[in-house]
Amino acid sequence: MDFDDTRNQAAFRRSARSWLEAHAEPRAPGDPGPGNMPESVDAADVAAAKAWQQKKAGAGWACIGWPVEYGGRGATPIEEVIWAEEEARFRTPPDLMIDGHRTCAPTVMAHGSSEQKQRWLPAMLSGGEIWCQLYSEPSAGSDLAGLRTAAVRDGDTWVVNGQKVWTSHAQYSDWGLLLARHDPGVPKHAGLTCFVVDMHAPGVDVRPLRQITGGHGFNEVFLDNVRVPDDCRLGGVGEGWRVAITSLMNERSASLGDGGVDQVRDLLRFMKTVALENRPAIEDPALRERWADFHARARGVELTGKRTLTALSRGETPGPEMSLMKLVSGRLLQEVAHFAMDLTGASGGLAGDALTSSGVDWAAQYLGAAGLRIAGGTDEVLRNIIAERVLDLPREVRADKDIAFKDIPAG
Amino acid sequence: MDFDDTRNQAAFRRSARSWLEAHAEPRAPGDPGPGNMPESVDAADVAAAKAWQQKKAGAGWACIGWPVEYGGRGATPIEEVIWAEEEARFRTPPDLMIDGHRTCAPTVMAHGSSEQKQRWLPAMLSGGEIWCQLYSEPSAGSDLAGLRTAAVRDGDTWVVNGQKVWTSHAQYSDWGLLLARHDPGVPKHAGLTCFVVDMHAPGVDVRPLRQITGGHGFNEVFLDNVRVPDDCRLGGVGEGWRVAITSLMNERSASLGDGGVDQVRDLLRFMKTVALENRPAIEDPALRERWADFHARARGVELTGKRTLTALSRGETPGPEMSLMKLVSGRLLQEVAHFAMDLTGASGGLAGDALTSSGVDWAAQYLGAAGLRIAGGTDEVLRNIIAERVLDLPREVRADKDIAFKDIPAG
Amino acid sequence: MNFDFSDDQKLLRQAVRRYLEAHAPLSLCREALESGQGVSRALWEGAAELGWLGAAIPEAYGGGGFGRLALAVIAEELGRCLAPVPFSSSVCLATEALLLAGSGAQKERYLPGLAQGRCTGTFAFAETPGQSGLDSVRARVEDGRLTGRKRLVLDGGLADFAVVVALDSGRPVLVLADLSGPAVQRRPLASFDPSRPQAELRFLEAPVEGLGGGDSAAPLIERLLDGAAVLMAMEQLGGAARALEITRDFAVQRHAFGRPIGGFQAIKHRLADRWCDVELARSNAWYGAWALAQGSVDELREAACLARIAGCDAFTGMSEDMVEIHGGIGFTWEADCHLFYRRARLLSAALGNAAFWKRRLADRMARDAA
Amino acid sequence: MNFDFSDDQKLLRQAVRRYLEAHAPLSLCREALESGQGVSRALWEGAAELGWLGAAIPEAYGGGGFGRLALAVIAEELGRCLAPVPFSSSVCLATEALLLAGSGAQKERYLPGLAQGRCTGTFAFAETPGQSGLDSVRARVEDGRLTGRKRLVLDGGLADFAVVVALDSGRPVLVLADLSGPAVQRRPLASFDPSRPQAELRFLEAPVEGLGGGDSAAPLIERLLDGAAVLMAMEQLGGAARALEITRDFAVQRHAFGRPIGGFQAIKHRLADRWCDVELARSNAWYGAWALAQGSVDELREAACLARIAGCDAFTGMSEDMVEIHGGIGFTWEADCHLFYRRARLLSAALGNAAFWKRRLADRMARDAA
Repeated sequence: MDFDDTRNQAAFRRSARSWLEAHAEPRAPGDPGPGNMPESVDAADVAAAKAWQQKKAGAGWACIGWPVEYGGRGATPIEEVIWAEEEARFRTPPDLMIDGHRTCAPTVMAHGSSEQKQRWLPAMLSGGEIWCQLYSEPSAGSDLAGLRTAAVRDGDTWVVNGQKVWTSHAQYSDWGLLLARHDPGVPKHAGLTCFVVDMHAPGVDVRPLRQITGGHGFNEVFLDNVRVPDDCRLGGVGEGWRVAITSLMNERSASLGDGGVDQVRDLLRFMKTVALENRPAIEDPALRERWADFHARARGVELTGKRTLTALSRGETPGPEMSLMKLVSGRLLQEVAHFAMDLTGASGGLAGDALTSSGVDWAAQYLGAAGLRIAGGTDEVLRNIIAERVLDLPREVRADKDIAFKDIPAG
Repeated sequence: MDFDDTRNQAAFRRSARSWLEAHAEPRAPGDPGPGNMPESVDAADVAAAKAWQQKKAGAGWACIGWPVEYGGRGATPIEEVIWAEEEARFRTPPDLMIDGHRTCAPTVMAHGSSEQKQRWLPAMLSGGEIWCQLYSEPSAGSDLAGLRTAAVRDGDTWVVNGQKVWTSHAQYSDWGLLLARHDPGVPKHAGLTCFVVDMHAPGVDVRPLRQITGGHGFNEVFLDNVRVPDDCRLGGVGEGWRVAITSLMNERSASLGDGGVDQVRDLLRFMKTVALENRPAIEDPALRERWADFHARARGVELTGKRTLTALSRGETPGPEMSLMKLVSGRLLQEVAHFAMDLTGASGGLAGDALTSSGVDWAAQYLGAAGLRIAGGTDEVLRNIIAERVLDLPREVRADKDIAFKDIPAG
Repeated sequence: MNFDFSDDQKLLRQAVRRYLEAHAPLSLCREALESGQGVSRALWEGAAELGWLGAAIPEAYGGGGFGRLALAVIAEELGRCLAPVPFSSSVCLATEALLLAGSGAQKERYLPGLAQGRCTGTFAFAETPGQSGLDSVRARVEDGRLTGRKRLVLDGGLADFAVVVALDSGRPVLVLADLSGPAVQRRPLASFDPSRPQAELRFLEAPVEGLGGGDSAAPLIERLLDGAAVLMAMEQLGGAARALEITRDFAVQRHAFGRPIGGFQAIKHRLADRWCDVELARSNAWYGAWALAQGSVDELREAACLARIAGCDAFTGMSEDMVEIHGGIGFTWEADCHLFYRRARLLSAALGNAAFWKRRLADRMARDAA
Repeated sequence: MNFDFSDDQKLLRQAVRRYLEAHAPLSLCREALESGQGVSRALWEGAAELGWLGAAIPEAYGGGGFGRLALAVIAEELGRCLAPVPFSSSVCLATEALLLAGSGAQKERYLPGLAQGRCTGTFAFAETPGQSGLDSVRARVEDGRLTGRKRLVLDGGLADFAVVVALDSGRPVLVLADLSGPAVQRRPLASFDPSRPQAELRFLEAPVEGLGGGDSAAPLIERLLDGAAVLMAMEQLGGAARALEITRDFAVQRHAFGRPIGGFQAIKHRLADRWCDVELARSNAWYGAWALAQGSVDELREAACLARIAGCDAFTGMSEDMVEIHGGIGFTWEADCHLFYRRARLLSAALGNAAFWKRRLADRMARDAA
């Protein structure tokens, strides 16, 4: 049992770091990490992201896990993690291509024709083209397979109509991976087909979606008679669900966080500055106990991540630990932010800088945490995954299993 | 808004209290209340309970809510509550007839023939005959209608075979209200019939059931070819579920407790005697907050009870507040007992007197509370009741609805 | 035993609710939130006309003299619709302070205007983040002039006057400060719920007048906070109950996997738990309202804590679950969930949070039981 | 990155589990509990023969020298089967104390016997209910003789000697006391889990010998408790994981309403939450075992707290849910649920409860971050 790199891993880390040191500035404390998406993205951000991606691609450091034929270096999953850890030490533009690289690309690799792979993958790797994922709909969230966006065949093209939502990156994307219903007359999973949509095509309308935080990190995408050539179909007609599953599996494994350890450390610092009953909050037994409880959970999640990395470094596929990490962290971060606001007493109803001068915007975190419990699987979906896939408990009784999609009750 | 008796209620209370003062001793602090069933009951207890019931019956104070024709005085529900409050101030034997009076009797009244009512009710009221309820089975708890005890017709009698469990009072009961299956070939609710079984009949075998507390408050009842005459059938053949519902409704409304307020007060006293970090536990902020949280919940339950009493005193039927009270109190009492044990630090793994000298056996309460969360409806059953009957949320998808009982999967 | 509101109070509730259904849809709260105004002038004037603001003010001073139970009913209904009006600050705090401690002259001068909504007051206490007690007060009165900074004042940007907790020769006092003069600086603060604005007030030798309290205003301040806590608990109850109703309706209408999501036990049971919270909050808040209306200071000491603790827990938990059960939709600005999420947070912080009231409860009960 | 046990340790786990499946069914715990003996002599002898008791003892003193990770593996497996043996008291506390602080002579005298199970030791600390700190110790040593009362000693009724925390001239010391002499009175206490007996020890000028620690044994005692906490967390992990497995199997087999009850979301989701608890406990306990095995006192200071907090929470929550999910059957003496319920409670109290370790964690992290 150790937390050290193997010799190979250490060598890989050194090589990654030395390239990064030559091509980027170290990250200063307070600089947002690469996963921290800004609330709004402008053209300069997009240009910077593309430039950085191009630079990496030129040196063989882009999408290192991809096969060599598409520009990758066939790196192992643990090498990908090491690269990400090292890259996070440097000041880099926000990673606007993460959905494309982590979820669209594996799907294209698994289900695309060789023409499709050659057409799309190298351009995605080099940063030339940005991708987004057109899956969720207003009436299809946890029940993704209940989506309604229709794709109707018209000779060699498909005509797509519908509405997608919660689409990150759509406003500057070149391509969208679309899941649509080609046949409402068959059971719901059977009626789905996957397409790659040109986001610049007529009829594609991207509108920013305002969140409860006030930010616009996501979009709605309206598809109005969008024509998609049949050679942009990914996988067979009716195989959409099987294709989409590839993306979903990769999406979940992409969100390996630190479980909230940083926020809990911020909280400790904060508790030293706020007073309660005329002493620093950290000296109050009730608050100390609450803090320790947060810390133990956050560290538990972080250490569970180390077990996952261990599995990765052995070439094993990580299991449903991801669900645990998101389930526990989502609730934890909401509790932590609420607790931090409460620490300020009657001021706990303030927002932003007004609340504290600790450098942490707990109010924004409290708003954001409400979303963490939803995006990428609600608490309920995650518990179902754990119950069915880990504990092998009986699956849900499905009321919509063997009937045509159009006959499923929909409220 | 007030917490006082109306003029009529006050007069009734005075009259109850004056009779009680003439016939019983006031309860001393520490005396068990009438609802506190001893862990074991002997012949002397039974005799004392019968004598007290007979004395009340003679003076018209037994089962006061029953109609006059069976010996009651047709009192209102709020008068029954007032009587119970007053009786609880006096030292009385444990009420061994509570199941008969509160659940069996209303069932006989609602579904019995006039002969059956005359045969059983007066003898039950006067304490001459004790009743128990033969419902739950080892494989039918929350799903009571899934019971398997079989009643097979044989001319003018029925032959009963099966096993009942969690039967209070069975060891000294004269009659048992039995729910049995007369037809496994029809859907489960349709195949049930209700009977009144002579507990002294051949083939009835009562065995004490040991609980995790170590006590024997309940029994298992084995029924081996017990012959029940058809005139002891209560309600029609196949009407058993409708009959049993009457009992179940009355059983739930019988358990109107105080929500744990007494235990939380005991806890406060205890927290003054135990030290933590060299001061009484009650002065520790963490423990103060926990205590206050307990107290607010317990008082909330108690005050919800007052709202129920208000409804009762207006002649309204109390609703599913009962489920709330049991759901909240059950968990609360388990938390309180665990917390109290934890207060003693490393001694919190001791039992009984060894744990404390506070006069409260928190260890026994911690064991007992585990049962409170089960008996009379598990947490899950109670939440379902609230969700479906109060919030009118959709009923469960029922896998066992329209199929013959014998074809229902049973593991 | 009659632990319920009277028929008159129930009729009042019906009338209030009918009016609010017509004049205070949730879009009114949204407008106040988005406009940055933080208050609906029209609703406030309507409330004044209908006599809500003066419900507890004796008729002699231009009020309705309906008593505190009526006030509690109104607070709950305003809570249900997340009304963007300075009810808790002006009615439950400033008006109550005058009723409790004002001289005859002060009552005559202020109460009729408060009842008619012509003027609004507020209450200024907290100075330091975290601290809520009297011992954290530094604002001081010398020769009738107030100097100090009050960090957090509900509706402090628009109130005409404030009842301020300060020290006079080291003793806590309540004083009444006109906020329109040049010796008062107001700075609006970013409120977590912009439909309930907050401000910082700076007093620079501002002229003030004393407000009762005798030797020490400490018991008076306790009593004032206790009463306001009960009324705010009623507001929290209203908000929590409404959030539950909306979420329940959503869960019945919204389908997933061919069924209403409210048919899944995960949702059913969570809503059942939240219903329990709301009912416990209701029982505790009613008890508080009873104690407040009785004028029974002893019982109010416990009841205010109970009401406030249960109110904070119920509304916070319900608002968090409201967002989560609504799923992606609940996280959009367009959905109403965040209005409840914001209001729940604000009400849980104003007047001291649940932890503060828990400690207060334990202190009081431990002392009483001693 | 290799946050996992080694192949050797995994083989050891397999061997331990195989042996315990054959020799320590839950009925063994039940027998110990019902007989009032509280210990299975046969299992203890088996454990000694297999080298478990001396796993961390160097070969020079008759042990296996396998290190603390091996000990952690054994602790988890013993936890899984609720083994009625004095492992934590004799191996994780007394033996560890000797390893940490014993002189060469003391090691030679005691360790071989401990490794072979010929003698057992225990640890005596707590004197006053509630208090767990050094400042509550009153037992004192004068001229090599110990006087005082130790309220709660795990396996104190059968141990041959005890490592005792006492004061010598006001300074905390660790001493080693033979329990067989006439100057020691033992009184068995009613244990919440009678399969793990507890006793009160009275020392009346009992002869003792010093055990390391130099000027003050305080750091030594902290270190000893931290290590024992990690090993007990492994035991808690084992118990919680086993309770989850049993409950999961029950939920799949037990039918209600024509379906396995494990198919209802109420049960599914509760078990999913408990699985999360168990996995968090596993990660934290492993980290503790790593820190302990490393001999890294600094990292152990945090890791022991993490392990213990997560262990207490996971086992307590799982044992309570185990009873509840089993329903009526779970409340019977015949079902095994109460064995877990009792063991979870006992292990959560021994060595200081979760609240104690939470405060310790906050103290340490606040100091370290300062």
